[in-house]
Amino acid sequence: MTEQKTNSTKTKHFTRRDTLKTLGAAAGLAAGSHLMPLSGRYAQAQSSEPIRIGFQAHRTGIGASYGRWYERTTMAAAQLINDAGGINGRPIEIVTEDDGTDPKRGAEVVEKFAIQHKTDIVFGTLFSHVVIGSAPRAGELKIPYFVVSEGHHVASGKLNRYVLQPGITDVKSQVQSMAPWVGSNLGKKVTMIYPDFAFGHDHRDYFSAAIAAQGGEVIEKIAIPPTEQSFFKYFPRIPKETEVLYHVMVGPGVLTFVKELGEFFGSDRPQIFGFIDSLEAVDLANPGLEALEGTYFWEGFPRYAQNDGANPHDAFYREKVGVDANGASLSDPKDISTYAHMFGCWETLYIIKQGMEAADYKGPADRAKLIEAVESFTDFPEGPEHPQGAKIFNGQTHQVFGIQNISQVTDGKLKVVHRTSIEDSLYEPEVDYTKMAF
Amino acid sequence: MKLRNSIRQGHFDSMDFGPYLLLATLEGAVQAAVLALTALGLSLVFGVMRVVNVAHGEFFMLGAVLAWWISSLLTGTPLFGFLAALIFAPLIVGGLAAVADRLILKRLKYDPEATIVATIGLLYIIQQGALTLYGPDARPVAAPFDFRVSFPWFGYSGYKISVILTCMVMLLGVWALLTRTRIGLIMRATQYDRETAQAFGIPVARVYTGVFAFGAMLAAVAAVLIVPTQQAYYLMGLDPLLLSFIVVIIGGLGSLKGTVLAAVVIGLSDGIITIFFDPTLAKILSTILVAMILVFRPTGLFGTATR
Amino acid sequence: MSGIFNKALMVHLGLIVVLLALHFILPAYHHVSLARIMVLAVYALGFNLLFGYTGLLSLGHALFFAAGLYGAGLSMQFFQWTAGPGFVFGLFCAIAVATLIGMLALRTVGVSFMIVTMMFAQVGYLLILYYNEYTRGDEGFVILRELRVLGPLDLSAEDIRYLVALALLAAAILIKLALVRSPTGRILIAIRENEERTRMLGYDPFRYKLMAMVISGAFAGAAGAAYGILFGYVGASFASIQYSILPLLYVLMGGAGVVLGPLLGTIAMFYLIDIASGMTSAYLFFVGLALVFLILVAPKGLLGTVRERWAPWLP
Amino acid sequence: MTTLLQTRNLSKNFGGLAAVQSVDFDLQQGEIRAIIGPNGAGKSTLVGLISGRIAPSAGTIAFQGQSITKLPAHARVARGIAYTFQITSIFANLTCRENILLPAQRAAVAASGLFGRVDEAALITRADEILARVGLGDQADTKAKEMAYGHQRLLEVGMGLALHAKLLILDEPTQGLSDSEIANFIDLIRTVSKETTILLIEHNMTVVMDLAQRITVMNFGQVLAEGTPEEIRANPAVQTAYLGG
Repeated sequence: MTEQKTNSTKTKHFTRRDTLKTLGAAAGLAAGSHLMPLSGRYAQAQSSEPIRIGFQAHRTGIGASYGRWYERTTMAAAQLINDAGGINGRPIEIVTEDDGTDPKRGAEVVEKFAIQHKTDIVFGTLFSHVVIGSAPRAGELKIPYFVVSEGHHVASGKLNRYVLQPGITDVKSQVQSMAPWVGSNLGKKVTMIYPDFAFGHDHRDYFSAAIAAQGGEVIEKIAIPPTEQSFFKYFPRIPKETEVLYHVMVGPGVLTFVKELGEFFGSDRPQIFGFIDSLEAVDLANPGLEALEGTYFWEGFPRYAQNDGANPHDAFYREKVGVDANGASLSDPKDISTYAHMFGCWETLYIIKQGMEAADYKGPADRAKLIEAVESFTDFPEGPEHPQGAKIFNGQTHQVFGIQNISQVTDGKLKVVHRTSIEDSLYEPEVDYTKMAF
Repeated sequence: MKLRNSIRQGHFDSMDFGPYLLLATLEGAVQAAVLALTALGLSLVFGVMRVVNVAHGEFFMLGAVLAWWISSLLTGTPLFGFLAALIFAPLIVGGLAAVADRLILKRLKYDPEATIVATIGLLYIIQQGALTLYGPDARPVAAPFDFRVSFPWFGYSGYKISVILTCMVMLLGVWALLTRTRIGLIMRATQYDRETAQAFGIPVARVYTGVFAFGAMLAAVAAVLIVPTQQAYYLMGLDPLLLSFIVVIIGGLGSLKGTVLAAVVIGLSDGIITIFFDPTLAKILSTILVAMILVFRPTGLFGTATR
Repeated sequence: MSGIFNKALMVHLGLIVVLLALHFILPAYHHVSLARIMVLAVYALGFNLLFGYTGLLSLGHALFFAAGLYGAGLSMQFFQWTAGPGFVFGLFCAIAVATLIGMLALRTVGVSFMIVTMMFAQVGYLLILYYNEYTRGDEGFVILRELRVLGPLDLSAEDIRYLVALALLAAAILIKLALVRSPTGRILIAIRENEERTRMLGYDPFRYKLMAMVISGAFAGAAGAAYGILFGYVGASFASIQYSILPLLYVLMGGAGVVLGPLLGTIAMFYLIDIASGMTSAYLFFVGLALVFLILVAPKGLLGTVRERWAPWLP
Repeated sequence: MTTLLQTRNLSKNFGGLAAVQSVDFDLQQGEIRAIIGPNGAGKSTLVGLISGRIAPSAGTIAFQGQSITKLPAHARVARGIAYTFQITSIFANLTCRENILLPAQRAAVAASGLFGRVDEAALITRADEILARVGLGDQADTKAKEMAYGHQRLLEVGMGLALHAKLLILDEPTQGLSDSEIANFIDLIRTVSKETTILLIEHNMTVVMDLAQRITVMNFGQVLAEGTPEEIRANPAVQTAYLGG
């Protein structure tokens, strides 16, 4: 404290050289030893209050239509957890902050959670650039960061030990697991249309490799600039010999995209296979989407209740989140959920619970123990906690793997025609986070 | 390297050059038509009031969102809902713009810099309003009619072709309004010299409010026309704003003919360059092309100085 | 040097000392936030030099920020450089890009200049996406933590980060203060006020505008490089149009043509968003309302109004 | 006497209109020259061509024996041609002193480069001297826009003086000045002319006849006559142009 006082009384007769000296001294001081008051300020007190979970939500920006449903799913799961007695006897509290679907704000929000809200962990991010922008801060502030992003960033080894994705399969395995079925049922000559985003490039690279392994070939790759509003002019690039058109779009242009696709081909079209990302939060009954009848989609979790007995926990999950059998909000049938992805929030929250219980989590001091506990998990059985299905977790890569669905548009609804096995989606680990220091 | 690979002669095997050009031209024409109408609104506001209206794209967005709202309120045929939207959405948007003019711009005495800030503020307010009241989802509006025009090589939306024609009629209408009527004369007089116009008894304040509302209405009309082929979305205003700015500058300030021509140039070049290059590279090249036109013809292709 | 000049110098030096003192007393959250604010303020300070002093409104400054960000990030990633060389290379990239864009864009004036700079920035943004295999496009990449060191200093530590950000900001403030109070700064202001008259006083406006553009771009690039190095992330969203508008908002809020205006504006904007978003999800509404209100009540920005009413000596 | 400025066949067309036609104009070092002529005679266009504000359609301009035809305006100022605007063109938001400092620092800035050091104190002293000389010594810290119109005209002249030019072009300097201010102005120009050649466009004949050593008369873009005040007064063509035109 004396240090500060000298500084402020000096102000009046300060020269430039003095400033530089002080700056230098301060820098040296800071470098040499950890400043006592500072490290004190960044530490956190333990508490017997609720376990606080920072929810990094896309309330505004391009992720907002996903963010809304991520929030609803999270709140539903949190409610259930609390109704069942919370975690380690403590209730959980979801603290939500909007990240604007922006990586800069995302990093700021992580700081806010860690320091101001003093949450125990951060959770719930979807968009990859927000995850990657926030991850370094989570690592530096040593706060566990559970993402629900389906990006390959976690398993690629680019992030750090504090980042985990235990609730949703990553894009690499999703894409890989589609190739065998696509190759043997739809065709071998594939044209891909994807956004010129890293996410689109992942689809391009992983699918190209996977379909080649099936004896197929990607004959044309059409990367659409993300600023595009209209897609029609790109369709002539689709080669005539195309047997399968593989599309994955994201963002608000998706509706235009699929409408124009239908317009372009009419009835004489190749097989069309897409990722439901192209239609998340979009009503299949929308005018112009009739042309999708008979086409196929990947779905993480089938939007329409299948009633085929394959998934006994879907109905329970649906009811708790407030979604009807068509994947729409119970209160507004035109409000379509992001059903294929949002289950990840639910399942992640339960894994956090499981991890905290295994680690006997008491407070921020046990954060490393929590991560180690989650890393030690190997599989999650299907159940109310994991309604989408059973999963295998790889503690080294911090990534989970689950079954995937292929659905066909039949009478304006998505009907599952194939379920992959978990084994279809596994690949060689690219990283071992457990060897990194905390 | 990547650049060379992407100059593609190879893929005309997918569609012959002729039909591809036809398709690119049609797409370019739709974009040009809607852009011309939107940009004209910006150009009028810019020309008469010297206001750079950064919220112009939000008026476009509001037009689209209101079109969804109005047509979803009305049951009956899509045609009925659409016509109602075509009438009422622009009126509501125009009304809002008039209020914004009276409450904000007028008090700023139309100072060019201050109005930029104020319209950025307006942009946020409108955008947030749409997000809160309308939601983050993209929503469709049914086309009033639709049929697929089957060319031998590909199918095309009949509605899109009608959009081109409708925009042309609208543009002619605005041209007649500006050159053949007393309203147009008053606007031009105000544009030419505000003080003199005032001295001649022209109610300049009311003209400004009217022009600002009219400019916003043009954007809203354009949005209502195009929204059945796209979707209404709360962040959709940015692109039309940027493109309109480019069109207005390239076309030359206050030149109706220039604005339309520039919209055609930009719409078509955007469509046609995509035949030859990777899509993103095509966007890069067309953007550089237009920027270079501005750099070496700073006053625009067809107009006089734009300060 | 007259007394007035010394008074101005004292205010700026005093502010830097206050920021240093805050390092020891600020609560942690504000400490960590202020570190980021200071980096972004350097960006805004550079923008102000071009906009507030020279009268040129660029809507493409994100390009220069991104040039610094990517120059530093990519060189560190591919050559395993540490922060020092990475920063210098980022700064060099920004200066090179600003010089090139300046030579082209300064052929235009007024709204054309706005649009041309915006379009060049759009080209930069698309190039980042196009060369995805190196940049990972929109998703961006993380700069390895072990490379984020400057000699013995670990730049990912909260205390070092703050002090490094402060050192950068202090350098930016002092350079800018020296520049705007120099005869050259007087010429920049003259160009803003009346370009034709300035030319007829024997100054080549193009040369001075280009200089302002390059220095402004260098500030933006330094901020970009520092942002990547201090916060560990490089991504395309920093090259998007929103990040070109951001420094304009900071400057307008704090006061255009006042050296410290951008810093105050950056602080005000950060806390406006931070506090408003804590209270409502409709926080953009309040940002918009604040802008409209500000321009109606204090059109010269916070410090611009202070200067007008109480402190005409403020540079 | 040496020739300071020389134009040959200097012409400027605006669209179809020939504002200046084939003007051969010589200016001797040290003289006070006035250009007169009816409105639209091309006087302002001619000095615009000389100062470089307007690019010629044809012809050449030489200053101190070197061609400056292709030089941009700011480079001509650097050579020593100063121009004061007909329509007051001062930096309205800057103080009087700053308005003078800008031209006063030109030579020093040119010598020291973009980031060189300049003796600010000496510059301020000089600026205040010039302000005193044009009679604005007590208004150094006043913002230019807050001054009376006549004082703004004087400031404009002061800016020309501060450039320390070899040739000072004054475009209607006395417009809007009161009689007493005009008298002061005439005295000022007389003293200045000891160091500088003066080229004056002026409507006020009293000023012209009082100050000018030679007068050039323009009409329809051409030089109609040139001579001493007495010769011009007696010239029948000039009388026709003024009275009959």
